[in-house]
Amino acid sequence: MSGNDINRRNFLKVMGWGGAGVALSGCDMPTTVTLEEGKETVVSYIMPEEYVIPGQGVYFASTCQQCSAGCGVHGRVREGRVLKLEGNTESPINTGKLCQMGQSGVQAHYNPDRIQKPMLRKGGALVEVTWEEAAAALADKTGKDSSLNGGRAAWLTGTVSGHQSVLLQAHLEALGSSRHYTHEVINNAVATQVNQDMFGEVQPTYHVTKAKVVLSFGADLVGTSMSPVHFSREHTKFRSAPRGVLIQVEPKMTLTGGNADLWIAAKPGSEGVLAMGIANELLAKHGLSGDALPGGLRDSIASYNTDKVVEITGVAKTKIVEVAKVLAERSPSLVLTGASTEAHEHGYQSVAAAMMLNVILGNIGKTITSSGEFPFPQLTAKRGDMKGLLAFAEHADKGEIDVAFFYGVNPVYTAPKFLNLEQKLDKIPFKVVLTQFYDETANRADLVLPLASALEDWGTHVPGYLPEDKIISMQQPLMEKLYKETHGLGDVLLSLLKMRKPEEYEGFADYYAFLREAFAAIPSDHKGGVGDEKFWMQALQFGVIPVNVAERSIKPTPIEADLPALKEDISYPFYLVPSAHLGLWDGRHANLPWLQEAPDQISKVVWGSWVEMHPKTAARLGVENGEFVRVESMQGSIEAPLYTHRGIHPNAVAVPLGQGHEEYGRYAKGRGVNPLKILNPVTDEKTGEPALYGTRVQVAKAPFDEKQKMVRFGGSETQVGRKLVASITADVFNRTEGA
Amino acid sequence: MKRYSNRLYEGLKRISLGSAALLVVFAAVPGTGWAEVPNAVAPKGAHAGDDVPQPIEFPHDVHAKINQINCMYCHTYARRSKVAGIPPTSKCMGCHTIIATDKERIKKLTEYWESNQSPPWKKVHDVPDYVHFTHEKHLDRFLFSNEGMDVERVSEVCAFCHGEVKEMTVAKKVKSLNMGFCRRCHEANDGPSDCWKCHK
Amino acid sequence: MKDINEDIKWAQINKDVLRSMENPRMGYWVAVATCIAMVGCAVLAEIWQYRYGMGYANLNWPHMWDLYIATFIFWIGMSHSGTLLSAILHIIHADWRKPIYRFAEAMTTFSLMTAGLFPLIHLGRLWNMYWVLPYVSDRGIWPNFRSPLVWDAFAIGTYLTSSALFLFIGMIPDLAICRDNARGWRKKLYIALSLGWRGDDRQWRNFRRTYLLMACFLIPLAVSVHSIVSSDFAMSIMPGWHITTFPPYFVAGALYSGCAAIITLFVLLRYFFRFEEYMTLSILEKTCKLTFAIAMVWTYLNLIEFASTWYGHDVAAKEVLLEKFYGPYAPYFWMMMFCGSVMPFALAFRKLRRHIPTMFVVSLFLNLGMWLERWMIVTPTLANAYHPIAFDTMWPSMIQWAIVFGSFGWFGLLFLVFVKVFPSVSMYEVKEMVYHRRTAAGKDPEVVLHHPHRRSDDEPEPSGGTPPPSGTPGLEGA
Amino acid sequence: MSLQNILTNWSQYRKGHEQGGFHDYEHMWGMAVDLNKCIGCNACSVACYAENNLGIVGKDRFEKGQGMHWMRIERYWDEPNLAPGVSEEFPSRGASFLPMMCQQCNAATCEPVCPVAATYHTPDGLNAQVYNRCIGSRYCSNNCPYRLRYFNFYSYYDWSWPEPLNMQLNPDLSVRDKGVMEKCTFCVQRIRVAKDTARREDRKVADGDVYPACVQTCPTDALVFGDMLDPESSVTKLWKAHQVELGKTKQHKDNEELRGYRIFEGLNTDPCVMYLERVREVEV
Repeated sequence: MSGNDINRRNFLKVMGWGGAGVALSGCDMPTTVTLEEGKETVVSYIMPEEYVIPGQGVYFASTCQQCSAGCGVHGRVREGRVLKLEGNTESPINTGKLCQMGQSGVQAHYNPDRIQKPMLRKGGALVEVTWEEAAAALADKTGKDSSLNGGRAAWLTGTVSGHQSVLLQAHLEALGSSRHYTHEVINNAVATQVNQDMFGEVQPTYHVTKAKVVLSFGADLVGTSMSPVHFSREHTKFRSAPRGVLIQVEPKMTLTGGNADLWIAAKPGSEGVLAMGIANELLAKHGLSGDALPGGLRDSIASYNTDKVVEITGVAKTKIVEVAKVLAERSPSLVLTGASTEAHEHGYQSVAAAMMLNVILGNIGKTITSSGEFPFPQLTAKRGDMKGLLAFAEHADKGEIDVAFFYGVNPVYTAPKFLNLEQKLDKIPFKVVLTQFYDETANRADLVLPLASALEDWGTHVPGYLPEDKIISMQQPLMEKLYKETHGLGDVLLSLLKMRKPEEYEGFADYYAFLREAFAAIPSDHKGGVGDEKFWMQALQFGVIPVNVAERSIKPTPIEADLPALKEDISYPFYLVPSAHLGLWDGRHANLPWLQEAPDQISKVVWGSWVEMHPKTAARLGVENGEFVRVESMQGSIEAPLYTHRGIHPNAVAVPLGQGHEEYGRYAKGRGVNPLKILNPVTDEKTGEPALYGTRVQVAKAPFDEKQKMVRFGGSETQVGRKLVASITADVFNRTEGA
Repeated sequence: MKRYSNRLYEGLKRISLGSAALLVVFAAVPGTGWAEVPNAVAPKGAHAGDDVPQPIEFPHDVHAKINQINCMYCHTYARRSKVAGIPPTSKCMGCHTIIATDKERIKKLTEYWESNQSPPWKKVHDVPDYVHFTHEKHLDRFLFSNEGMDVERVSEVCAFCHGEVKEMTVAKKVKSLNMGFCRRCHEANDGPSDCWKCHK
Repeated sequence: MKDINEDIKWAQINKDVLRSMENPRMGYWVAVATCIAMVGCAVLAEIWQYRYGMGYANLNWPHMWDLYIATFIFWIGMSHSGTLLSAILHIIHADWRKPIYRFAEAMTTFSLMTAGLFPLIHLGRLWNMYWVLPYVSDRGIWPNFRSPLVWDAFAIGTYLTSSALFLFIGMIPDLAICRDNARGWRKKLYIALSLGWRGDDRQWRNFRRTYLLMACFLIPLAVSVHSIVSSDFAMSIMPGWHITTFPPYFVAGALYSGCAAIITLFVLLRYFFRFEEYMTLSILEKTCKLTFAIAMVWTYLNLIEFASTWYGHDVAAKEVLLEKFYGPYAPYFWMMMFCGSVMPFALAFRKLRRHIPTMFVVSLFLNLGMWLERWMIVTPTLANAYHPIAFDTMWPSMIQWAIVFGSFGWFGLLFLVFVKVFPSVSMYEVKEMVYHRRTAAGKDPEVVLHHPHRRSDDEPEPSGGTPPPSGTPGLEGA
Repeated sequence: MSLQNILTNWSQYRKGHEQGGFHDYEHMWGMAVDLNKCIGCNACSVACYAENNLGIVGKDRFEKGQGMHWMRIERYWDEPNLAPGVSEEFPSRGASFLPMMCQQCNAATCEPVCPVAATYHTPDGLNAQVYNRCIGSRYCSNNCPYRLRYFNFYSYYDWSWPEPLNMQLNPDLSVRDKGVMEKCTFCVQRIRVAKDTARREDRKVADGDVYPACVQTCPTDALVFGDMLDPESSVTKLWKAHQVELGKTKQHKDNEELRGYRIFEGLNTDPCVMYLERVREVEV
């Protein structure tokens, strides 16, 4: 393996002037006054850089790796340590802002549970080895002289993009394999499929700011969407006078729902019907033209008269009428979908019905535009989904995979029980896990390669969701590696490639060298007329590389939505809502104490799992806040404390993602439950994507468990008459601030 | 506007100033360096610091006294930052690849330089972590913005808190650098008295 | 009915009192051991809290104060009884106080010594406690004279010094008696402490003047001390604390709890030291009447406070009040109301007043009520102040209970040491009282003096309305 | 704090009330929080943890109520001004989020009660907490109607930052040990840097030179920070636009529909944080 020393930048050794001294303060315990001379060591620079002044912070641009939104960050570096992350003002994704997960990037970097050395399975147990030994094992199993049939090697990754993705594809190519499975729990695979079929592209650009009304079927724009910070930025403009109206339809209140002007709880799975009903209102009562729709679709819309929709969805008629009215009156609008609509058995149709509203309302070309032709398709994000994991599991089960590499995923944690993944993994003879932390998947690996943290590594990223300004985002190390024996993804990939095709890749000393070359190879029309060196320096300085995109326009082809009736299940009366958590995300941040201690936005629970239920339902079941309930599906059961609030449909039971780790360090291990485990094997009929929200469960009271009890922030759920959060109507707001 | 002058305050101020002045008189130890920096009252008080063995016995006297090198030539961050900084090894090597290369200490330094390591210097002057002290502002007040003060004489300002380093080999703490020391000087030189100016 | 048996011989008085200071019985040592064990609990708890942080006391956001401060006020309140009995009643010439004021005064001093510990125990950084005192340092920093906690430090310091001095000065003639009857280390101690008291005219004259002066000084001091303690709360803006009537309310509460404690100790001393001759039922009855009167004042002030909160239309304060009535702390609140306002009616009945076991039990309940009162001042306000996000119900941890429990041990220990080292009944004042009663009854005071070797030129000359200087004869009497 | 500080601050406080406003301040740092923009995402709170060396207390201690969230997001279900909504089946207007940080009151109730004057008012209009002067009487917290002061109930340093997490600690401010009160400082360490920089460049601190960590990270720009003595600063303009003034217990507005208000203004704490009312469209 090549050493990935910090290139071109001579960092001060970690710690130094003013750095060592973060001992106790404000804290002169009689015994601990430590001002003796000559006890602390100070480290001086060997060769100073001009811009580094001890005692003053310097900011370096990079890209946040906490989720795949690709926000630009500025890392504050002082005395060789990165202390804090701020948003990069140059990045069009987040324009200088960061979410809580981004803020916690430093905790992923300094996490006390990071793996510091490679681990190789020897005689059944993982033992720490040197990189040489690890590399030898890799070469032995995957090198060109090994007995590996390259086509039987596979990568299972999260969303990857940029040059790491290029190298990864190159590695697969060198192996002669096409087995790249991508897996993300929080995804919008169904919606992207509908986009593809309806608009001809996977991810058009949404212009929230241009819309006067946003009707969101469960799209948690400001929370767990494709780009939380970006949509929060948009939300601000959207909500400035003249103020846009946000209508949210979902079974369980998300953060976006908490900010909605109108929050509607539709029966889980009936969102498509509601969309049809609204379409019917629009066409029938408001005289909107349905000409763009195929005749069959128009007929089926007509069949959804409002009373029928009320019956199916459980939404009050007045609300349907009002929503249709406001959509008709305020144009343009924007209709979006999220997990709670997509992840059902007939999610594809529901999404299609919702997106069809955009066609009726004439939003295409106004609030939904094409994202254009990205000039570097090889760099774009390879989106993960649940389907990828399913395929991987199936192929592993069939014994088609001999060597598997894992990066950016923790499938043993995220796989539902029905998948029986552990057993299927056992059929893969050699499993290589590239990770920073000892997680559940690493626990079953044959070789664990410790990765450098996102703040120690090089890379380029193309965000999964690109706003109008398209970019490639730069990732550069913000400090010297904490642990010598960790390596960046790019370096590991290069090493793997050198094992297969030494003649082609021997020339690259490390990933940095590869990146330099790749940048030099970028066509000059993307370089804004500057030379290679300057282009590189600019990329480092600004952290983003603007990309010119060829424009395109969208011609929608509406899809007929065929919405079957909802099935009732008497023995499992509730829908399980495995809600995503802005913070712990899909569980990958459960080892960051800041995020564990940050209360959930809606329930305000910290450090554990909980079950959300409507107070009416809870009263019917005879359970109270804080008591434990057992949520049982056909696949198994989980027990967690109950939190009741009215922001959830009485037919739904929500359990947040993120907890229930069996490994993953001191902060995550043995805490809470993982709702993914009890999912039923239900998939969306059209796309084959597992329907995360399609599981039916029953709920019963369970014995109290002191260890897993619910801890919440706040002593009151109401303002008890104090003027804390005062509210006014949009009417007044537009009048006073609309100018 | 003195309309709201507070008699009680004035009285108490007089008393406290008086007692503080008395204290200063008592605390003054004759014989410590009385630097004659214009527009400044040098802080009084002495402290018997420990001898701190350093990896290389750096002779401040040779550099600052015999060779008359300005303090800020090596402690270059003092004018720009809160910390003065230990000079980078490259700065030492700037001269010592040519000068006095046969000396034992220089050989040791060269060894460090060649092995790409910085010598593990020990901290001599330290303030508690809850204290925010900035060299920059003090130098500005007593040196750069001080009328009639010559930048060449910076060592006299340094001596306020660091003593006559010129006369030492490795530095030794000769001022107490405690709150009383700071505050007496602030009072005498009209420094700020707001707690948060110095405490963090 | 008589306060005291006027036929009791002065020598007998000395004998009885001095006897009480001798030969501790097994029971005494058991009591001492118990107290030490209680203090031990508190010390362990405090060490833990000091080492690992206040969090182990279960204090939290918003319950920054709890039992420590409540118990602090309780003990401060208790200290007022001694002043009441010795100073106020002294000035108004209520001489039935004489047999019982000594231990009441000791109680004052010791409860102050206990109370003073609590603000220190409750500090997060105990080791810096001296920062509340103004002292000259080259750091040029002073305490914040606007803070009621600084006033507390001054008030308690002054009160403790004065009351200890008052106790000591009042004891000098008795210490001289002790000196004349002691041997060994006690002799040395009493020689030192009696300050060369000979009982001559000049000494008596100066003594009386000093004593009166101190009494006059102590009365306003005592009132101001508890007013200042009440300003810890009244000066804040918290609902349920920011109440104008707090100073008189606290003073009344203080006198109340002090009187209740006097009844308790009265019964105990009377029983264990067989002081039936001095601590008579009649005195008990008078104390009870006084307690009843104060209890009614306290009740009245309580009702006034509720009414002013209720009609004052301060919503937050009203909510705190309702929370006291119905909230999680309601059982304790109603128990306090019962103990503080209903129980004292037992004192209104002569039969009950004269039944010592009943009075003992009642006094314990009154004490409990007064302790609960302090808790109910501190905690419900913190639990339900302005900001609803910080509404919280908190129960103290074992650490807090142990320290509160231990404080009773500490007080008991001090008191136990006191009763064996110092005369817990004032001999000279009882003699004075007997003298007066005899004169009033028209009997010959000479008979009880009973000192065959008295020289005629030493004889005190009772003249006019002034009471005879007494004490000197007693020296020879034992 | 010296006696001088106590007395000058006291006279300034009096002066402020007599003359309406504060004249001797160098700066008057203030904030405006737009509840129409705030989405309650918690980014500010975590940014505060990162910037200010806040201890992680863990589940048990959080349950005890010993958390250290200087910046906290409160969530309420009721919205008294729009509709009672209590009897409704669903909270159809969403939830109400409220970011609460130290309100930096000009007539701070915490200041006069501290026995050792560890909390006092700076010439920057900040309510300062001097950690190493604090003796932990906790009176200040008891007297804060906003409950924005947090106490170090334990030595968090012992276990809150296991190595190498401690390398993230910000050396610009202290790590507080047990027994010390702490609270939001408007990131005074950043203000200090901005003032030093401005001085170095021989100019005044300009609007936008300094942001507290929460303001800098707020994804929705709900938080606005600046110098209220600078008539050009965005925070001053916002306060003016919403006709909210310092030194009043009740705002008298020409236009009653303007959104600005201060929490618990009637208590005469004179906070430097203005909130702008949350907005909901009620026509749907």
